Amino acid sequence: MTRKLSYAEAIREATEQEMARDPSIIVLGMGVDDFRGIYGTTKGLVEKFGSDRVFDTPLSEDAMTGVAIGAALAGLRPIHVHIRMDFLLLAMNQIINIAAKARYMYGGAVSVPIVVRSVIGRSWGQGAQHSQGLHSLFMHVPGLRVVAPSTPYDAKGCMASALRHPDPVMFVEHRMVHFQKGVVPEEPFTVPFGRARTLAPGKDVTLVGVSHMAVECLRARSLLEQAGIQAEVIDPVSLSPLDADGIAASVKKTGRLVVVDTSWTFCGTSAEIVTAVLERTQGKRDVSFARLGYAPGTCPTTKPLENLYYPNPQTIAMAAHTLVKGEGTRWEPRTSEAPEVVEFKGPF
Amino acid sequence: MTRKLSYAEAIREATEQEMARDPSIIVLGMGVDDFRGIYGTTKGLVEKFGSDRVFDTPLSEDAMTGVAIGAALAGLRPIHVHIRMDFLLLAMNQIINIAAKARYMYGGAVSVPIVVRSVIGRSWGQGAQHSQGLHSLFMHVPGLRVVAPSTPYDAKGCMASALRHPDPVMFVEHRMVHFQKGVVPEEPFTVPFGRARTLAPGKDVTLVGVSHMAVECLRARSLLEQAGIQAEVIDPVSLSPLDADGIAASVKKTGRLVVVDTSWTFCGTSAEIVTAVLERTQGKRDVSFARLGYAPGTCPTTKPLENLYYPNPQTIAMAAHTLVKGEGTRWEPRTSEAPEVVEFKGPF
Amino acid sequence: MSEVLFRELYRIRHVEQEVARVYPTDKIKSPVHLSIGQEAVSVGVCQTLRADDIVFGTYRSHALFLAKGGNLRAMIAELYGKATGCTRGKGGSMHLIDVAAGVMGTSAVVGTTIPLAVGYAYALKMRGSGALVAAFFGDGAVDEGAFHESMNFAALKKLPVLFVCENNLYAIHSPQAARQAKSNLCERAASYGMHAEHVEYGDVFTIRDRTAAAVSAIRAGSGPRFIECMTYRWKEHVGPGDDFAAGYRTRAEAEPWYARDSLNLIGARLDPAVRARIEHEVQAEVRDAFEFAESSPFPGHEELLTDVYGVA
Amino acid sequence: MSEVLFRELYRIRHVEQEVARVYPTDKIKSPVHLSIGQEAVSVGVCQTLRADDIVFGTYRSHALFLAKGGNLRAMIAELYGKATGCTRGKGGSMHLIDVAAGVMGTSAVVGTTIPLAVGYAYALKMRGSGALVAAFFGDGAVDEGAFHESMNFAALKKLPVLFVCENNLYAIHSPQAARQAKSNLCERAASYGMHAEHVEYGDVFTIRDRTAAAVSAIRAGSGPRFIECMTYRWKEHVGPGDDFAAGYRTRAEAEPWYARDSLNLIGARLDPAVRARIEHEVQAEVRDAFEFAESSPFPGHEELLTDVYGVA
Ligand SMILES: Cc1ncc(C[n+]2csc(CCOP(=O)(O)OP(=O)(O)O)c2C)c(N)n1
Ligand SMILES: Cc1ncc(C[n+]2csc(CCOP(=O)(O)OP(=O)(O)O)c2C)c(N)n1
Ligand SMILES: [Mg+2]
Ligand SMILES: [Mg+2]
Repeated sequence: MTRKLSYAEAIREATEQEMARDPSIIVLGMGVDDFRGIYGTTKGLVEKFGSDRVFDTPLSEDAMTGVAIGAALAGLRPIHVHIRMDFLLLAMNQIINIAAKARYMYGGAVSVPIVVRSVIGRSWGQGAQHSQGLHSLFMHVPGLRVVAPSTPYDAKGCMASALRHPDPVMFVEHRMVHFQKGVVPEEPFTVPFGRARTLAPGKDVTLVGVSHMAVECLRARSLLEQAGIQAEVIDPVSLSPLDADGIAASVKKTGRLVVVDTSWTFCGTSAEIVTAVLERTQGKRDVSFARLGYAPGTCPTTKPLENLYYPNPQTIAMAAHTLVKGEGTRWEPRTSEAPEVVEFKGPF
Repeated sequence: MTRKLSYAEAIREATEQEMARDPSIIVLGMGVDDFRGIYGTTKGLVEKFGSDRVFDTPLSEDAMTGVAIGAALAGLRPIHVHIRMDFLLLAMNQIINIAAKARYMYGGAVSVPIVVRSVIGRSWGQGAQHSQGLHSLFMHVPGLRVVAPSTPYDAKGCMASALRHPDPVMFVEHRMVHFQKGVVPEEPFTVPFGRARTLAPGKDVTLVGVSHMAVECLRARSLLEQAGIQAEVIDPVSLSPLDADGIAASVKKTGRLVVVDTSWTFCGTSAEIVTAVLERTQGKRDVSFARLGYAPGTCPTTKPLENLYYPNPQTIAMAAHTLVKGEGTRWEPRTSEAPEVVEFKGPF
Repeated sequence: MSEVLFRELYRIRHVEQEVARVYPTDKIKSPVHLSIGQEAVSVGVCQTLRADDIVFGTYRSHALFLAKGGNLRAMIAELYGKATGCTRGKGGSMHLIDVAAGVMGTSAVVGTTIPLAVGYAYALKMRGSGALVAAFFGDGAVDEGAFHESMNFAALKKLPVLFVCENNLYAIHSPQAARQAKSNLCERAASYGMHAEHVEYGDVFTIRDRTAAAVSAIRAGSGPRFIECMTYRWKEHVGPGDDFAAGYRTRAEAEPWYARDSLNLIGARLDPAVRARIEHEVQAEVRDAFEFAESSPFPGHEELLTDVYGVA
Repeated sequence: MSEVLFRELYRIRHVEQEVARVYPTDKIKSPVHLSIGQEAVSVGVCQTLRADDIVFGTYRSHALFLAKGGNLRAMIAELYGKATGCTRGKGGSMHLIDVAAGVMGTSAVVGTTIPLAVGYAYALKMRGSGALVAAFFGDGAVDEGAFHESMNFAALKKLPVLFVCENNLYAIHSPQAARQAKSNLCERAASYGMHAEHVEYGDVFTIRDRTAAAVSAIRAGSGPRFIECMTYRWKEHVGPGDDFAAGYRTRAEAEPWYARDSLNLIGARLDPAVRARIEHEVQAEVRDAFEFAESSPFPGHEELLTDVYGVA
């Protein structure tokens, strides 16, 4: 059980194993069958399963989402892949008006078991329209499931779960976690939705990091150790359903919460996590909290501004430090840029 | 200064006055020039300003949003009207990827002063796809302004502000507030964005109601009076920018907050308002809070379930009562359904 | 054969007239978009379909639902918001479905079911099923990008889809010319490499026969086909009334359509006794459906959040 | 005239070759989509445009930006992420703009600028300006619903728009035939009632002359027109390298395009002295632009959140 895979390989493996198990699974999306294979995540699938089950599509996000839903109504299990989450903005009508609602508005007569994969871009000048984390938009809408695992293990297990799930699943991948490596069992397994994962234990403050920010929170935790602070790092893994009870249990222990999202904070995932935790702690435990995310603006391409745009281990650690030690204390840990961000050169 | 207008009339008047003032304002959207005139809000405009400035469009929400943006880049000020907010799901790409970002991603070289009007449906079996309040989705994205006034006065003033504003403004109207009547000055005036309005004073609990829920909060306030509870009712009016300081000032006084949204609570406006308030009160004032909104599911058409789907004066008052009197206390005020909901028979 | 068509047409007409009659009582608390005047399209097309063929429609799908064999009682109960409705009272008139009859969904958002139909057809083709999918939509839906994207993909993959455009000249109150540069929808369809048919006068026999030819071709593997059926909506866009007073159209425009109404034309040619018998039978069936709806229970409060999610 | 065209073509080619040369240094930290091989389309079209005409483009718009008169220094500085860039370093290669030159925007999301162009044209027409808008997009953008909706509305309102499809046969690695039922884009355009032209071999003179005719017609009030220019991308979809090894296309496919490259053909016909002078001048200008970019400052930290909102 020490075999290591990258996150991208883990997704590929889960997809391949599930497709072998279940002939109703199909994969569609621009470029899923080309030589790049969506950063390797779909590589080899067309050779193995044929072009009926793995196919390229026109640049038609709206209709192709509808096509995936229609195929699901007919009993298939489509995985629809988007190399940038930003392009989902063309597919909102089908996802929200149809996929999310079909089961209910048709009185339980149908299921729409589609998996919509999309990749959040970052680094190397992705800019305004190639860097958005839009998971909050989907979390808001009942009928959808939203998962955003950060480890190769959870990537594989969540993909398997998604491909056995009765509801539409928004599967959110961050381009910078594709490169993460970790132990992944070879045999198929599932990771249940709605359970947060404690990535590292601690007693002084709870750091909740979404997707790539879970990786950055782990780095922040190391920095905080230098200041004698023990941070518990939690990856929600699944955003809807959200394991608010699990996160709140940690916060009841630490009394402090920092939520770090790979998106904007305003009216987003971090607001939900804060609120959901405080709903469970109010009247029981005093909690101080902070939320971090993209700077409240559009994403710049130039490196110096891009560096400021994202939370990083330093800013995360400083926010946690302030909660633990109080407003007055100044502390600025040394840190270096995340290797996956430094090394990334595309292809976009 | 006692002239009364309905909310729909107030919007029409503001539009007409601003169009007379500024020849760059145009109005487009399906049905803006027909005999119904979008519930009366655009009635008479085509006769007065001509069909170049007021025109019907194809059923092409995506491209027509782009057309509005393109016209704005050329110096016009389009008002793009949608009779249901649900249809904006077809326009997300242009609104979020272009309108929200153009100024920044073009380094300040351009402005996109469009006003996107949309109506939230309710009652009379609007159902899954004609009842969504999707303002939270737009609040999440920097570069957009989102307003959702609840009174005729604010409707007129916000529309005038929107039509003088340099940024894209999402103007959210609830079909059930179109019927509200109130005093509205005849001469043009503006209501600044980013300032919440206290609709009624109180000291025991702060009720924040979004759009139609502000009306319902006022009714809840009357019920609470029967229990000797004085509720302060706040209408945020503008959701982005949000007057978090103003709302927090009330909560610092009352120590209790109930946020009621005309949408889902999960990852939505109510989570943001709670978080923004608690960010300002933490460490200063103990606050207990609750949030209410649509039931966490898809909207049903049948009346008995639709009645359960929405917060109402009774459920709002009960939530506030629990905050004030504690968990153990049972209190169930009598209330009747909102007249605007009972009377509504369409046209949808 | 005329008897069958008459029965089908009359049944739909009568159901909708009953809906219109009941409507002012407010027992049907939901927008209804009546097909009165347009029945021949659904009936003509569905006559040529097999039981295992699939249809998708719009919010204006009472006619389609019934023509494809959807359960009448479940439909009326649905309009009444009852638990016995085809969506358990949760969807209403705009979201009719009957999986057993192959009515796989209707939607209140214009154009959204077109790609669903195409995706369903993809699955059918992949499975080698001989069935096909008919996608019904209005002239307004053609304005939407989803129409273009769906036509392209269906043609690209040679999918077994029949695109049925019910062109009633208006989208709500907007005439086609206020929305489309040209009214040449068949030419548009042909530009995707798709065989396209135009049926001018909404005659049920013509629609049936042209569809039959298209359906044979599709089953033989021709790929998708397009049929545009001109028709006319007699009632207001939504609701049970007339709307000639509104000014966006004239009664004079409607009159030729009344004159060429397939139901009346066929009815006039039928043996009066046969006609009376059919009408009588249909009326009894419809009366039963309304009584069923009236007497059915509303869904219980515990149903508010059932079927939002499936059981994982 | 050949001299002008040569200079334009060479200038763009040389700029992009310099971008490719610098790229491995990682000074340009941003995706770049090179137009090398496709310059003739932008140059041919823009030769016929007035200074007050407007263009909209895609993420692959270096050529268009320069052909329409965009500021070269500001463009290179933008690729370098500098404060002197045309978007102050905030947009990069995919979001070039030059309001003074009428380059009103480019976008990383395929198809999104087509409706912007149409809306801009609406404003121009409403104002009675004699100017027009040219909307540039690739063969991939035609797949999008926005294309259809935009064509329809432009034709409906007879707007002064020239739709320019740069058909380079691929969208990333997908050939047109993997995405479109038919390659008859002109027929598609014509179905909206729009005059449509197909230019087979990417020759700059042909493109210029056909565009000139289209532009005159549009100015005379013909409404929108469509021109499809066949062309070929020499480099990989994004980035500075070749990609024939990837297997999705062959060098043999590219070779005829190398042979018919307008830049080479015109260059070969020019007086060598003239040619050398032009090349020399352009090289100096380009060198200056890169030096300008290199020596310009990055935007300061205080710029992170400027221009998210305007001043109300
Ligand atoms: C995407 C979308 N835009 C707008 C509407 C509002 N709307 C409802 S019906 C309709 C007209 C549709 O016309 P058509 O497709 O011709 O169908 P018909 O009603 O004539 O049967 C419109 C615009 C909608 N429901 N969905
Ligand atoms: C809406 C959208 N979908 C997908 C992509 C990913 N993508 C980037 S470029 C491209 C191909 C576009 O092809 P084409 O329009 O022919 O332009 P070309 O690159 O050939 O110049 C795709 C699919 C995108 N940027 N936007
Ligand atoms: Mg119609
Ligand atoms: Mg191309």
